[in-house]
Amino acid sequence: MYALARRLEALLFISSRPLPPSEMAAACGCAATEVDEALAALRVEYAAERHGITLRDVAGGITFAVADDCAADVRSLTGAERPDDLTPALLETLAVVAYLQPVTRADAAEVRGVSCEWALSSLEERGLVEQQGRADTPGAPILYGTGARFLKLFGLRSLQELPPLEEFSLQAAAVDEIRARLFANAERRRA
Amino acid sequence: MYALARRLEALLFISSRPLPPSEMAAACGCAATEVDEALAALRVEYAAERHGITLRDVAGGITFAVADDCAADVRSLTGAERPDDLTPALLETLAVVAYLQPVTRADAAEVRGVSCEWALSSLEERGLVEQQGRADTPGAPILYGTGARFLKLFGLRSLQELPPLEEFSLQAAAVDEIRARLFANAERRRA
Amino acid sequence: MRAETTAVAAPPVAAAAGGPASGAPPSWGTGSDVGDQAHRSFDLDLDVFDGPFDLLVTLILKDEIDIWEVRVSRIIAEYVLKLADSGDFDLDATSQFVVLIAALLEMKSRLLLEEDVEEELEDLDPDEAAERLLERLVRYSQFKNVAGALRLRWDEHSARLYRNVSVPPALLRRPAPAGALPAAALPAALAPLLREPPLPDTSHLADLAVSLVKELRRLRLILGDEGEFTFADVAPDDRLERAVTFFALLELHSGGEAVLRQKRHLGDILVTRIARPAPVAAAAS
Repeated sequence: MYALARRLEALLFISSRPLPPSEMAAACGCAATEVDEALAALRVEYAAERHGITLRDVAGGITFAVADDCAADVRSLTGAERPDDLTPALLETLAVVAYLQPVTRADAAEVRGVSCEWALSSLEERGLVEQQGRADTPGAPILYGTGARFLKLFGLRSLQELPPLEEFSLQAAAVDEIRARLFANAERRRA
Repeated sequence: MYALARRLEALLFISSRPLPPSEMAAACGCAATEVDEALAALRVEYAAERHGITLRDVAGGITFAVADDCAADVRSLTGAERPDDLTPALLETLAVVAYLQPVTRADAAEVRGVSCEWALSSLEERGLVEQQGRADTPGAPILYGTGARFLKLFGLRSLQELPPLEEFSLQAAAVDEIRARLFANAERRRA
Repeated sequence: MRAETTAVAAPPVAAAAGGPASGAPPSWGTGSDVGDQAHRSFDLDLDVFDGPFDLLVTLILKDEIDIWEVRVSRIIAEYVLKLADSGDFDLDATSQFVVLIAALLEMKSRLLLEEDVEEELEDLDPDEAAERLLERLVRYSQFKNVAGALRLRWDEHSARLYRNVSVPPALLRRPAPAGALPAAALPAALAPLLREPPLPDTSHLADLAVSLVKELRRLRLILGDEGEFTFADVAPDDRLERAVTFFALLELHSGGEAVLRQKRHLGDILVTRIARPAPVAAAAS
């Protein structure tokens, strides 16, 4: 590539935010038209599938981003925890959220009898639990539920496919009954 | 570029530290030899002056860096300053730590003939020297060594890349001259 | 020592000695680059040396100096004379001179061989002292030369720009392997919470076979018959019942019916009846 294109490439590489062409022109001390030309050359170089990174136009400027088909590798490099590596405490919390959703942190803690703060944030980090708005109760606590990633991990097409709690002859749909049962038991354990 | 080279390119782009090839192989789920081949292709692509960024082997891995002739533009964009210069006293102390590590403050002082307290704490502040535990000797003095930042700032792949200390010995003629003068003085004192 | 010795410009070891041996890789350059400092009297750039060995090597290579015979007072006198002659007071140069003198004094006071601080220099064989000093200077010079080589690398590499941008959150999550976990694991995890907790076990509360009143009655009978007994004699096997027995003993003690004695810590307790004065006698007195 020619000199100015290389210089812009360096700017885009190092910048932590999208760069407007005007800023690049200022940094390189050249005219806007020259920057536009050099950017065109860069776009040719980084056209789809030529590199592992691509140029993206986002609000406010241009930025390098990981090519979509390389994202999975990056995730397995940077991802801290495997989503399918769940401790019993995490699985229990996930089950509570899955069957009772939407559920507040306090609900989960009450049902399990222990604080669920760490478990919920860990599940959220793994993308298995998501914030789904706030409850219409005092303090407006955050409501948690499961999303698409949860369904994929457990091989479910929808929440309707959650296995029934057979042992208790409860259908997944009978959320209210499960909820009532869980809270009654929690009450009794506390007594 | 072919698929694996593109995937490694994405990994190298996203990582904030030099990546050892073994980590890249693990992230991509492929063999070390495949990674080596793909890296060779990447090195051809990013050979000098082809791009605004180049591949560098530092601190135990591979990483992208801005090409030297594009650094000025980047600095004018980001306002990043060059690191403060190192005085001879700091360089000398750093040389002692780099070669003799792990080394105590007293060890360094013995080699240089002056207290190294200030120099060591200044090097530590700059991240060039790190505390690496304590010596198993009376008083349990702190042991100092160099870390990844030292390698990165001096462009070294590893400590093994430091040339043998012997290569820096005074030439025989100089040693002879010093010896002759010292002994002449000794002679005079005896007289 | 000659007066000129004070005119130290501190040429670096590498420059004075011809740099490191020619075996070093080219990228490592040739030692210190500070040798080009002009040799000007008292114009001492303190950045180029930082201590006795540095200074010493410089002095030795530059002049015939005998550190043991340096008369610091004379150097100072020379300097003051020079200052008076020039009629120009340079604060920087003077403060550097003071530091230089301090380094010289430190050098002398340490006798250059700090492992033998106790040993008076006069007691040391001059040849031996010279040999040991030589060893240390040679060793020091290696690191001085390394510092010069590091300087070249620093100039080349330290300013290099690496990317340091945090990873977008979307790229922080590992891919979720489809169907990696069985859905049945979910109800299994929830089941323990859905089971009714068992009623609390209160059976231990009904185990008490003895009452304090009954035990007191039993002990009073024994006390009346025997006049004296030990705790071991009367105590039942059951832990709880033994506690009741012990409590009854305390009751006897506090009621003035018996005296409890224990000869040693954790030893057996001897219980002795107190002869109760007849109520009639008490009334008569």
